[in-house]
Amino acid sequence: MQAFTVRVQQERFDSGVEIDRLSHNPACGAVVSFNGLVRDYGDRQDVAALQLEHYPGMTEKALHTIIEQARQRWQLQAATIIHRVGHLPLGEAIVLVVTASSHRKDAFAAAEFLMDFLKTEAPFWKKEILRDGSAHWVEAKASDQHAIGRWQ
Amino acid sequence: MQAFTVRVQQERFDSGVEIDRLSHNPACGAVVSFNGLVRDYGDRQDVAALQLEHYPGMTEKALHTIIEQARQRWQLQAATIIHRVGHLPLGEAIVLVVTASSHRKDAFAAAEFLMDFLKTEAPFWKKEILRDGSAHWVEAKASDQHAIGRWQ
Amino acid sequence: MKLNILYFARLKDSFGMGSEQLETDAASVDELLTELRQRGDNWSCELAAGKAFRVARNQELVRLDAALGDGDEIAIFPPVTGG
Amino acid sequence: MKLNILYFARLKDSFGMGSEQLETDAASVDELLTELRQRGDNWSCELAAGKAFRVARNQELVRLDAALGDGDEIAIFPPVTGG
Repeated sequence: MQAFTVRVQQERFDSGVEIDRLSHNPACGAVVSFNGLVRDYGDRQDVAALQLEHYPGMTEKALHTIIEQARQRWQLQAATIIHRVGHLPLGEAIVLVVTASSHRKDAFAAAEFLMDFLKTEAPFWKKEILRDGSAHWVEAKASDQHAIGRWQ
Repeated sequence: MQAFTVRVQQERFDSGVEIDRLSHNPACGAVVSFNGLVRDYGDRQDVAALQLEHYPGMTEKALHTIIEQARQRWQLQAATIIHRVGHLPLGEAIVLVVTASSHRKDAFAAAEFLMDFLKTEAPFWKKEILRDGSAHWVEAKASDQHAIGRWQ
Repeated sequence: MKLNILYFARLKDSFGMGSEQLETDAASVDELLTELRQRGDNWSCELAAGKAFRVARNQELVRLDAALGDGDEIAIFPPVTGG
Repeated sequence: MKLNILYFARLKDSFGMGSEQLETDAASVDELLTELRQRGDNWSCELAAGKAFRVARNQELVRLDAALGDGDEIAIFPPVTGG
């Protein structure tokens, strides 16, 4: 089994399968997952779907770098990051982060760290597609920039 | 759908199904899960299984109380706690906590809070069964008691 | 006054029982513990003042000065270790 | 010196192109930006000094004083919004 995995894909993923995959290591007592979903409010109230663009090549590199940073801070047996791209209707999952550790505090902290850094350092861009068919690029949020402050 | 659910059971659970169940609310952008598994080291190095005992009635009450405490602190759309009892071999899942919120920080904090309080306030007791067939009750860890300190 | 007393985990094993009905005049958890300790052996040892155990009255954790009432369900158990 | 330049998201839409090959003497990211701004219109507007955008050289984020080399892949894009 590949302990540290990064995938960028159009297809849906199965959170349960990914969690189970990291649960087979008998040294791991704690597995934490984060699912990010397309919500009905972002900048606007009438979002029907997202269009996700990324920078192929740099994306995978950035996600592996983020995982390396997490491994330097916490005891981490395994981690998976899956990020979808393309057209994602309301309610669909966008991103999955799974971390496995012997210690629940490490698994929690690493998962939150990976999400915070992914949101500010991985080259993905969301375009919101509204019910009337119009679309606009989502602006970066100051709160995401602030979120990484506490890890420094 | 029951937004806040507590279950105590002998049977295995399916993390993916439970996560998906909390992912249908279009207001929830963030779903966090914690899986706790039987590890090959607790107090001892040669654990083959756990025997989980609980206090029927009080357990469900305590878990609902813990969820109520979390809802008073964070914006939480839904939460599920499933805790298994009985004989659990090495590698099997013991506990699942799932939280759903509009905000990832809230989903993460609530999941960690639920686990910290579950570990110190819900009436479950673990007996470790070793490979040679002998068994002993697990002692409470000071680190679990300390873990709830930061929420106060 | 009649109490329904429950023991769990290590205490259940040590006392050789999971529950008992007790006719008592103990007005508080503290007084009940004093009475139980007088049974000697494992009882005085497991319930010694310095020992780590918890008491729930009608399924809620209480302090040792909590009052007791007729028909109360009192549970005595070691610190919990779930999750 | 030849650079391979990539644009993403809002910048790709605004410039009407996702990539270009550029023959330039710009020695740093800063000098490259100055050159691009001279195209006027959307270029001067989107890449104005106060505007929020990021630059990656060979797929790693760099500061504006980063040096450029022949064959570098330079990407210019808005702050990221994934996850």
